[in-house]
Parts: sequence; structure tokens; C-alpha cells
Amino acid sequence: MSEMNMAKAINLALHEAMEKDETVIVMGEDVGLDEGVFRITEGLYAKFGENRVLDTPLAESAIMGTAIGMALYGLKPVAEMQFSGFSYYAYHQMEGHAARFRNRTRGKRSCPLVMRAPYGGGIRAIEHHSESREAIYAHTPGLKVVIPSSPRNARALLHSSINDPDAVVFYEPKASYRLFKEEVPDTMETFPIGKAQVLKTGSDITLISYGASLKITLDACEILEEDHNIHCTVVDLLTIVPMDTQTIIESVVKTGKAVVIHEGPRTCGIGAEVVARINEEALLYLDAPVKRVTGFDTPIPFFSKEKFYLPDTGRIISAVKETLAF
Amino acid sequence: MSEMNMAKAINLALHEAMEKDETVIVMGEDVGLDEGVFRITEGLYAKFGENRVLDTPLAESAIMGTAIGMALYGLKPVAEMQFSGFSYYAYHQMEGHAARFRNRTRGKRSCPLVMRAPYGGGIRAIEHHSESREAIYAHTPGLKVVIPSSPRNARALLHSSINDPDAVVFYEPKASYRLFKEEVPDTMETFPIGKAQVLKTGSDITLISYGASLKITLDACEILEEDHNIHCTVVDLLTIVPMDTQTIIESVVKTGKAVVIHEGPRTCGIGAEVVARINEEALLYLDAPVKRVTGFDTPIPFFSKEKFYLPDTGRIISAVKETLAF
Amino acid sequence: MLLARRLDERYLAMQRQGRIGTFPQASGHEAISMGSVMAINKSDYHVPAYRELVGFLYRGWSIETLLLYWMGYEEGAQVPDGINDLPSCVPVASQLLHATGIAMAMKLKREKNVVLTYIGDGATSEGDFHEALNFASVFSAPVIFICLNNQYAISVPVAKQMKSQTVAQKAIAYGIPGIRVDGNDVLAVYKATCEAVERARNGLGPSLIEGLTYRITPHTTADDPKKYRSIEESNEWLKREPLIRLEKYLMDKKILTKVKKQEMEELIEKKIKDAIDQAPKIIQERDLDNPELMFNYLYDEVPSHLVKQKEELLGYLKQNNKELKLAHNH
Amino acid sequence: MLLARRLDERYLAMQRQGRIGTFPQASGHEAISMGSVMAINKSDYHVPAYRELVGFLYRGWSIETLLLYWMGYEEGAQVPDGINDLPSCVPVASQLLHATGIAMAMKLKREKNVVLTYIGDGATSEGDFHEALNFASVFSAPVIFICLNNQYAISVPVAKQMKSQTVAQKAIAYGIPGIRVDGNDVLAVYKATCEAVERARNGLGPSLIEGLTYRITPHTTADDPKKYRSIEESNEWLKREPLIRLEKYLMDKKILTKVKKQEMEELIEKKIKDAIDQAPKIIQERDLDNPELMFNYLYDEVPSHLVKQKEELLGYLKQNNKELKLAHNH
Ligand SMILES: Cc1ncc(C[n+]2csc(CCOP(=O)(O)OP(=O)(O)O)c2C)c(N)n1
Ligand SMILES: Cc1ncc(C[n+]2csc(CCOP(=O)(O)OP(=O)(O)O)c2C)c(N)n1
Ligand SMILES: [Mg+2]
Ligand SMILES: [Mg+2]
Repeated sequence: MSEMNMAKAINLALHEAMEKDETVIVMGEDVGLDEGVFRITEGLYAKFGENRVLDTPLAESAIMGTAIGMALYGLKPVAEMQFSGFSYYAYHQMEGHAARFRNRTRGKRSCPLVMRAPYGGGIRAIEHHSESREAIYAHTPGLKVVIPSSPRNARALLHSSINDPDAVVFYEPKASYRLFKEEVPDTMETFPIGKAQVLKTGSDITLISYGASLKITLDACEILEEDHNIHCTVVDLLTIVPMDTQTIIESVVKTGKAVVIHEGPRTCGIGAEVVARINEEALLYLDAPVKRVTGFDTPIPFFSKEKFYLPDTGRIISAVKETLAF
Repeated sequence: MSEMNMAKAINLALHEAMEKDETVIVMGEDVGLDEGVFRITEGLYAKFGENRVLDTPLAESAIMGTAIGMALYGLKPVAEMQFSGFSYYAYHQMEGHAARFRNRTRGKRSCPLVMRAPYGGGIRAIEHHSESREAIYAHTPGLKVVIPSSPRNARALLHSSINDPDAVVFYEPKASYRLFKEEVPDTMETFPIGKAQVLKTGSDITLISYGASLKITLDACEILEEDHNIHCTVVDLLTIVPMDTQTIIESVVKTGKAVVIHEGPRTCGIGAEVVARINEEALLYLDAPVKRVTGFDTPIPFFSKEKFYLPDTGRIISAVKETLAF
Repeated sequence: MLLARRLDERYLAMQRQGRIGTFPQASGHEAISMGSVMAINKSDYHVPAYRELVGFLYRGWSIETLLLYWMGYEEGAQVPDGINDLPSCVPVASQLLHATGIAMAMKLKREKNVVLTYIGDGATSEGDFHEALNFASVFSAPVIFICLNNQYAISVPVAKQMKSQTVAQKAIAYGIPGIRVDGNDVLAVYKATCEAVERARNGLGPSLIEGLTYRITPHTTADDPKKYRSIEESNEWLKREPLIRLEKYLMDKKILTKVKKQEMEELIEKKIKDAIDQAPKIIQERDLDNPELMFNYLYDEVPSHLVKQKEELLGYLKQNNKELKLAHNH
Repeated sequence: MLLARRLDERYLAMQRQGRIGTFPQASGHEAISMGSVMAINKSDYHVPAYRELVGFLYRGWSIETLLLYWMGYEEGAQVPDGINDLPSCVPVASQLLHATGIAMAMKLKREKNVVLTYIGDGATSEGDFHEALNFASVFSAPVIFICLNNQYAISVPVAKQMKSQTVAQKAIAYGIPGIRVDGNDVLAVYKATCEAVERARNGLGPSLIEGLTYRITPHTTADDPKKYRSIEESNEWLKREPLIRLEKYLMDKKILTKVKKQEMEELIEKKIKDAIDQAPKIIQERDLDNPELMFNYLYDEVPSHLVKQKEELLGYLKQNNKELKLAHNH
């Protein structure tokens, strides 16, 4: 076991995966010599060389489009979008091809690739560098969407994503890259894609979150417990698609109340889907509306005001108290 | 008053808008001499010439990107995406710029433009020609999303969209282009963007839909009334963003039951958002879960099987009966 | 080539009868398709756009499979085992990046294979064209880009599509060879492609070949070219279409005779007829109308939410057996 | 130019103190920016990328406004009245299409104005670069594309970005003039731009100008160039940087003197200092920290769902006044 932050844990997973399987290729803007603008690809270029760590020209559609080609030809590309806010340049490739080749060819061709992208706010970055639009990928049938929340699960889920036979969008909460450390086992581990984790069990309410918001949710949960004697169950989705509805429902059935928390815009966001599934499968157990503590339906503001946009412990606590008082 | 189909009504709106306001420009692939692959731009090139009806090269990002430039410079471009399934090539322009210029410049620059795109299935088209992914635009703060369901509202809403000071995504249900005719007033009219219409009032259940699914919803409603003595309220959203939550809630409060119907994939679709808002504002009035009769979370299949994918009267009736029996 | 022509003609008849959907006609493009695809091996990769009917046939796709595609079945895009092809690609220019990626992978694997890919004149305007040629050149990927310049993108003529005199000169932007050949001359196309393949195989990177031809048919069965071009222009080009020309050449050289041609026509007629008879049987035997298929291939394993949605649909269909007719006819 | 250089240096100091965020340094690029922007009029349009600090100052943006941008306020992108500019554009190459669209609109309106727009060497790899140049050429739009070739896109050198020897030759793909000039020579840039502007104004369409220079600084304040290039290389180019060169020229010509320069430096120092003092006052006076602003400008009118969300946030902030500290420090 050793302690490390999420940036290091993702880097470790890349080292391990490339060592284990020589078809794994890392590619993207500045991922080679420069080792990535967040240093996530540290040491890879030096160790695996320019044939397996590709510094690409500056073109997102080409990065994902050629990654699709490589995947079709038996490689396992792990392609980086420098920031998720630029991944839209490649969206037509993801939607039209990465998500479809298996279905289109009835299983004869497939795209086992990973699109890694740092997402989210909180690092005082300029415009387009703080987006949280995972719902766009969640609304794209044929993709899987994975969002880790801690060093350990980031490393394990990246392994699972690389091993996965389908195209995975792996969104990395960049604000969490160096936020805290966690014990990570010495041996490689995987976490099942499509499985949520219950991190705390409390009988008053279920808090559902993922990614960067998860830590804030846990912080809120602690304050609620200590200062307000309110006991929460916290569900970390980890995978957005396919979503682990069962774990959500089991908890909501017990607590009868829920709040869902994420950074992305509210309308048609992940929260909407969580609420819709609770409505479908646990309506009669609900004592109060499920509140959504989310980003607002505006672009995330320039950084002087991002603190107002991002869910914080205060907004979560307030939503929990309102739900309990309903 | 004269009777016409939706294709004709949209064409009429374009003629009227271009006559009234010489800053209105129509542009896109094959919209000129060819008059559009669906003949929506019929007569425009002949009447207004190549300076106002632009046959563009084959490049969606450029179409929307230059439309943004024109809008910034005081024109009102109405740009066509030949099929909504190719609009993703331009998504980064819509998300990054059309949706943001006003906010980014605190009101000093704006993008009053319309992106017209035929969407949806039911015409036996090949792959990528039958998409219904309006939720992607609905999840993009800064855009408005308008989807007509009939000749009259198509013409009126297109006028409103062209007059609107912001960027509007105008999704046209192509299966409805020539499906039925309707009386359209002789004088130009507009319908307010952001306002739903209640087309029928029945006390048993609220059916919420839009676009091509609206007609099918009305058909289902009729069968339910005649064959099953079930009386539905039918809400036609017309605008997806900003959504007319109030009209939805007012009806659900009365009926206590609802079904939402659309073609697009279910996860994070418009239905999810409708359910989430009902949950937020009318939970205690609900007698049963709000069912979603939607496309499945797969790409719409090649056309031999699209009939299974698209909501039809049978699936709506079945969902209504299950909801009432809950 | 003749088979492709006859099949294309038969498609048209079937489309008019409503037996297949709208499709892009391939007639007139046979020389480019054939001349290029002949220049690669089975172990090389073929990444078509959507007008490469000849290419599909040459690479070994059965007519039955091709028919399934236009009849609206994914099984028509189910690449047959042993064939290194991708199926038709609808979003224009996007396939060039897949071709480039495959070529990059070949190079990374130190193989000697190459990739052949196709694009129309109109599609050169897309960003993906530019990005693909740039990536291919930077990574010296063994890929040959064949531009099927048939002078129209639906209604838009090349002159409104680009200001450059040729497509070939666009190669200069990427520091790679670009050449224009007579796209109605199968031998010219073959020669140019062989040279490009040779270069690519020897590690010298990509090439761009522009084959100049003409779309002697409408764009698709939904298109009416009278709106945007003159009959005279079309007639002029009809005279130069590749099949007449090849036939004349082969007859002159005494490789082909009237009798031999007649035999070929009969053989082809029968082959097409058999396939058309066969297709509905395949659909039935393989149960291709089963709605379950919609859910089974999206992911390697069907995830829980799709299992649920599948059950929802199948349950509904079962319960509403009587209402099925209604359901299907909306 | 000197003002821009000093401001850029001051930015750096402020960034280190945490008073502004990460920003792309403009130092070393002054000649291209200045030489080109001088060639257009007030009624022409200026569409920068993000390194055109000189351009902004020349066009009349106040230092205060520019500071607000890097301090994280949209008001820093609030184009001052009377200035025909767009603000900085972050997603690379996307701005070229806006520039082209504006130029198309000018042409449609039969005006004689032109558009000047900027792009980096790396950004030429994006599809939007290709699409913009193609549209501009096809529609003969009066737009001048200035490529600021500083030889790096963050860490990626031009040789890994493209196979073509120059950016200028990419113009051939669009049948438009392309020229490479010494990007450290303000007069050369000015001359080339004037010619291109003249062409555009006379209806002869777009041009591509490549200014060859070098990024003498890191890419942004978050970048460490030691990882990917040698100090020797940088030092070599530092000698050729545009300010030294211009100063030498002006001194030689006796247009500038040591005394005059000293005066300028003092004036600039004061101007910058005043602006830096002013910025926080502006924030306070104009209440720019008010979270309401987040909602008020997205649409012309605030729609009902945003009214609700605004109330939700303001209500929460009010109610939780005491908890506010916590909320803001997560
Ligand atoms: C991205 C995209 N946009 C639009 C279309 C619709 N479309 C299909 S074919 C076509 C014209 C293509 O012209 P060209 O590239 O010259 O090829 P051709 O059909 O002439 O062989 C268009 C606009 C498409 N398939 N993909
Ligand atoms: C679409 C997009 N992808 C990635 C980035 C991140 N990024 C910002 S600047 C830059 C390098 C740009 O290089 P170049 O075009 O040469 O301009 P320079 O910064 O050297 O002036 C990158 C990759 C971005 N801003 N936009
Ligand atoms: Mg063509
Ligand atoms: Mg550069």
C-alpha cells in the first residue's frame, strides 16, 4: 500500500496498463515530452517511447477519429482531451462511430478505447477549462461514462476502462487531482464498471453524487452528522452509464429521501436521470421531492464567480435540511 | 386562411421573414438552386438571389461558425443542418460561441441566429438521418430549443425564432413535413417562445409531448377516449428550452398522473427533465410514477426496425393504462 | 465493374418498387473504385465512403449482404469474416480519420500493410478531411486517399465547393504527393494507386489521388439533378463514362467479344436475381426482423438498463399482439 | 508595443502573487500583432485569438478591462463601445469562422470593411482552420488570416504539427495568396498586411500571412518549456526578439533616444500602476462580484427557469449568511 493523490494514481494506472499490455497506446496534445498539462502522463514517454506515447497535432476530432481507427485495428488507445471543454470538437466522432461500430457491424468491429478528459471547475482556469457536461456523453447510446472520485477508485476504474471491450469516456475531476491522498494497493485492481459504491450508511436521507462533488458531499455529510445529528447514506455513482439504478433505489427505499449533487448544468443533467429513475422505481417510498444541487443552467462563470456555481457543502446542507423539513 | 402541410408552412415563414427583413439570410448545403433536400427552401433562391440564399460548401462547423459571425455583425442567419444527425460537427461552435457570446461579453455581442435541422425517424432513411437528440442542445445553457408539431405552429414559431434576440435551435420533425395539412392564417403570426399549449383537457391523465410524437400522442388520446373511456390532457411543449414548467405542473396537479412521450433516447432525455420538474413541484399530487415512452438507449436502428424504436400509439396506450392501474 | 453497374441499376428498380430505401447511385464511378481497389491486397484495409459498390464486390462482400444494407438491416454492414474492410460510412469525411488511425496502427505494429480510403469532392470541405491528411502526413501513415471528384456534392458544383483549381493541389498543404488522374480511365487510376501504395508500403507515407469523373446519375434516388445542371452537360459526360470506354478498349484488344459480353451479362443477371431471391430468406432464417437485435449488439454485454428496456418492449409487443398492426403502421 | 511588453511582465508578477489567473504570455509576439493591426481601420473588424495583447491595446481596450479578464470577470470580455473587436477566443481556430462570417456579412452588406484575424501555428491543425479558409476563399470574403507561427503549440514543435515546410503554402489548398514574413520585423508584417488588406478591400478575397517568430516565454504561466526545448534555442531567438530590434532601428534612425525611451517607460509604468489600482475599485463600484450577474446576461431576457435558479442561489446565500465563508472556501 502506498499513499498517493489522484493525479499520481491515474499516472500509475497508465504505467501499469502499458506495461501489462503492449497494445495500450497513449495519445493526445502534449502528453509526450511535456507529460501532459496536468502531468498525468509523467514518465510514459521516457519509458515507452514515441511509438506508444503519441504527441499529436492539435486537433481533437483527429485524435478521437484516429483512436477509433487504432481500436478497430486491435490497439487500445487511451486518448486524452486536454480539457473536456474541447472534447466537443470530437463529439461527432464519438457519437457517430466510437459509440456505434459494434452495433452497426453486429459485433464484427468494435472500438475498445478510452477518452480521458479532465473536467470540472474549481481551479481558477479561464473560459472553457472548467466544463462539466458528462450528460452529453450519458445521452449518447453506445458509450460508457466513468467518473472516479478518489485516487484508489480512479486507478481501479481506469484499469477497468482500458480493459473494457467498448468505448469509455473517462472524466477526471481535475480539482481533485491533487486535493487529497489515499492508500492505493500495491497490486493492480479493477472496479466493476456499472457499480456504484455506498460509502456511508445513514437512515435519514440518501445523497447521490460522483466525481469532484463526491468529496464535498462527504464533507457535508460529516457536518450534518456532527452539527445537526442528521445521518446520510452517501452513494458514489462512479459509473454514470450504465448507471447502477439498483443501488440508488435500494437506498432510497430505506431512507425515503434523497438529494442528488453534481457540477454540471441542471436541465437534462445526470440529476434529472437519477430523479426520473427514483420516480419510476421508488415513487411510493418518497417522503419529499428529490432535490438537485447542481450547477445552474448557465455556462460555468469566469473564475471569480465559480464558487457560486459549484455545489458546496452549504448548498448541500441547506437542501438536506429543506428535504427533511418537507 | 389556407391549408398547408408543415414543409410548406416553414417555407412560407422563410419567404415572409426574408421579405419583411432584409437582414435575414438563409444558408446551408443545397438550400439554394436545389431548394433543399426536403424542398423547404423552395423559391427562395429564385426570389432573393445568391446574396441572401447561400449554397455553402459541405462543412457544418463552418456553416454555424460563419452564421455566428454574420449574427455578430447584424445579420439574421437561418442556417440549415441538412440532417440533425450531422449537426454534431458544429456542436463546438454552438456550445462554445452561439450559446455564449452574450454572456461572455455581458451583452455587448450576441448571436441572434436560427439553426434549422430536420430531426427524427419514420422516413426509412439510412443511418444518421433519423436522430432525435434535442436533449444535447437542451443541456447546453445559452441556447433556446424550439420544436413545432404542426404546420401552423411551425410557421409561427419559426417567425418567433427568427425574431428572437438569441440563438435558437429549431428542430423540424421531418416525418411530419408532409404528414398532414392544417389551416394557417393569411397574416403572419408568432407564438411566444417558452410557452406550451394545452391541446385537449381530460381529467384522467396528462400526456406531455412535442414534435413528431405529438401527433401520435393525439392519436393515442383519441383511441383512449373512444375505446377505453380514458380522458387525457395533452400538453404540447413546443419550446423545450426554456420549458414551460408551469403549464405542465398545473395540469399534473389536476390529473395526478402523467406520461411523457418523445423519440430521443431515454437517459438524460427531455423526459427525464420533465419528470424531475414534476417531482420538484408536484410530487404530492402524483398518484403514480410518470412513465417515459421514448426511444430506447440505443441509436435509432436501421430503418427495418425503426418502428420498434419510435413511440407509437400502442406503447402510449399501454403506458397510460399501466399508469391508471398503478 | 459490369456486375456493379447492373446491380446499381437493379437497386434503382427495387427502390422504385419500395423494396429498398433511398441509396446513392454508384454508376459511372466504377473506374475509380475498381482501378484503386485492385492495387491493394487482401491483408490491406479498405475504408469506403458510400459509393464504392465496386470496391465492396471486389473485396468479396456478397450481394445479399449489400442488399440487406439498403433494405435497412445492420446485418448489411456486418463485415464478412476475413475481409479487411469497414462498411459504408455516412457522415462524410469522418471515415478518413478511421483509415488514418488504422494506418497508424499498422505502422506501430511494424506491418507492411496499407489502407485505401475514399472521399467525395464535396467532403473535402469538412474539417475531418484536413485533420486526416495532416495526421497521416505527420505520422507518415501508410494510407492512400482517393478523392472521387464527380464534380458535384448533391447540387453543389466543385466551383462553389472550393476555390482551388484541383483537389490534388490540396496535398501541398500537407507536404505529401497529390495527383489528378482521369477517373474514367481504370488503368490510369490503377497505375496511380499502385505508385501510391508502393510509397506507403515503403514507409514514405500517404498520398492523395484525385480521380476526375462525373456523377452521371442523380445523387441518390431522392435527388433531381435537373434543378441544378443541364442535360447537355450530363450527356457530354455520359459519352465518357468508364464502362463504354473499357468495353471499347477490351474489344479493340480482342480481350472481350460480343459473345463473351453476352455470357457475362447472363451470368450477372442470374447472380443478381439469385441474391434478390435469397435476401428475404436470409432475413427470415436469421430472424433479422427480431426487435431484440436492437439491444444485443450495442455493448459487448447488454447492460442492465438495456435489459430492462428490451423487456419493456418485448413485453409490450407480446401483450399487445392484437394491437401490433396498429403499432407498426403509424 | 512597449506598453504591451511591460504589461505582460506585470501580469506575470501578478500571477505569481495569485492576483490574476493563468494567462498566455504575449511577450515576443508584439511585432506580428502590431504590424498587422496597424494596417486596418477603426471600422474594420479585429478578431483575436488570445495572444494579441498589443492588438487589444492598439484597438483601444483599457488596461483595466484587460485586467478584469485575467482576474476572472466576464466584464473583461465586454467589448468597449465603439470598438469593432471580438474578445479573446479560447477554443483554438474557432474564431476564424466568426471572422469569416463577419467578412461575409460585410460583403453582403456591400461595405468596404475587412476583418483581421489571428491563429497560432498549432491551431492550423484544427478542422476549423481548413473550413474557415475554404469558406473565405469560396465566398471571396474580405478577411486576412494572420498565423502567429511561434514554432510551438505548448510543447509541440511545428515539425510535429505539420509536414508542410511552411504554413503559408497551405494557402494553395484554397487558391488564395499565402506569404511568410519575418514575424519579428514589425515593418515587414505591416507591409504584407497592408497588401492583403488592399486586396480584400478591393473584393479580391482573403489572404494568409504567416509571421515567423518564437515564443520566448513559457506557453502560459502554468507551463515549463525546459521539458521540451533547449535553453540554447530560446537564447538564440531571444536575440532576435522584436522589441530590441525595433528599438535599435528607431535609435539608429534617431527617431527614438535614450531619454525618450526613459520617458516612455515611466509613463507606461504609471499607466499600468494606475490601472492595477483601479481594477479592484471598478469591481467594487460596478458590483462585479454579485452572483446575480451569472444569470442576467445569458439570454436577452432572463427566462423563468433561470429566474428560479437565481432566486434559489440568492435565497440560499441570504439565509446562510453565516455559513457563507464555508461555502466560498471549499
Ligand atoms: C457530415 C455530413 N453532412 C452532410 C451529409 C449529407 N450528404 C450526403 S452526401 C452529400 C454530398 C457529398 O458530396 P461529395 O463529397 O462530393 O460525394 P458524392 O456524393 O458526390 O460522391 C451530403 C451533403 C452527410 N452525409 N454527412
Ligand atoms: C480546441 C482547443 N484545444 C486545445 C486547447 C488547449 N490549448 C490552448 S493553447 C494550445 C496550443 C496552441 O498552440 P498555437 O496554435 O501554436 O498557439 P500559441 O499558443 O503558440 O500562440 C492548446 C493545445 C484549446 N485552447 N482549444
Ligand atoms: Mg461529389
Ligand atoms: Mg504556437
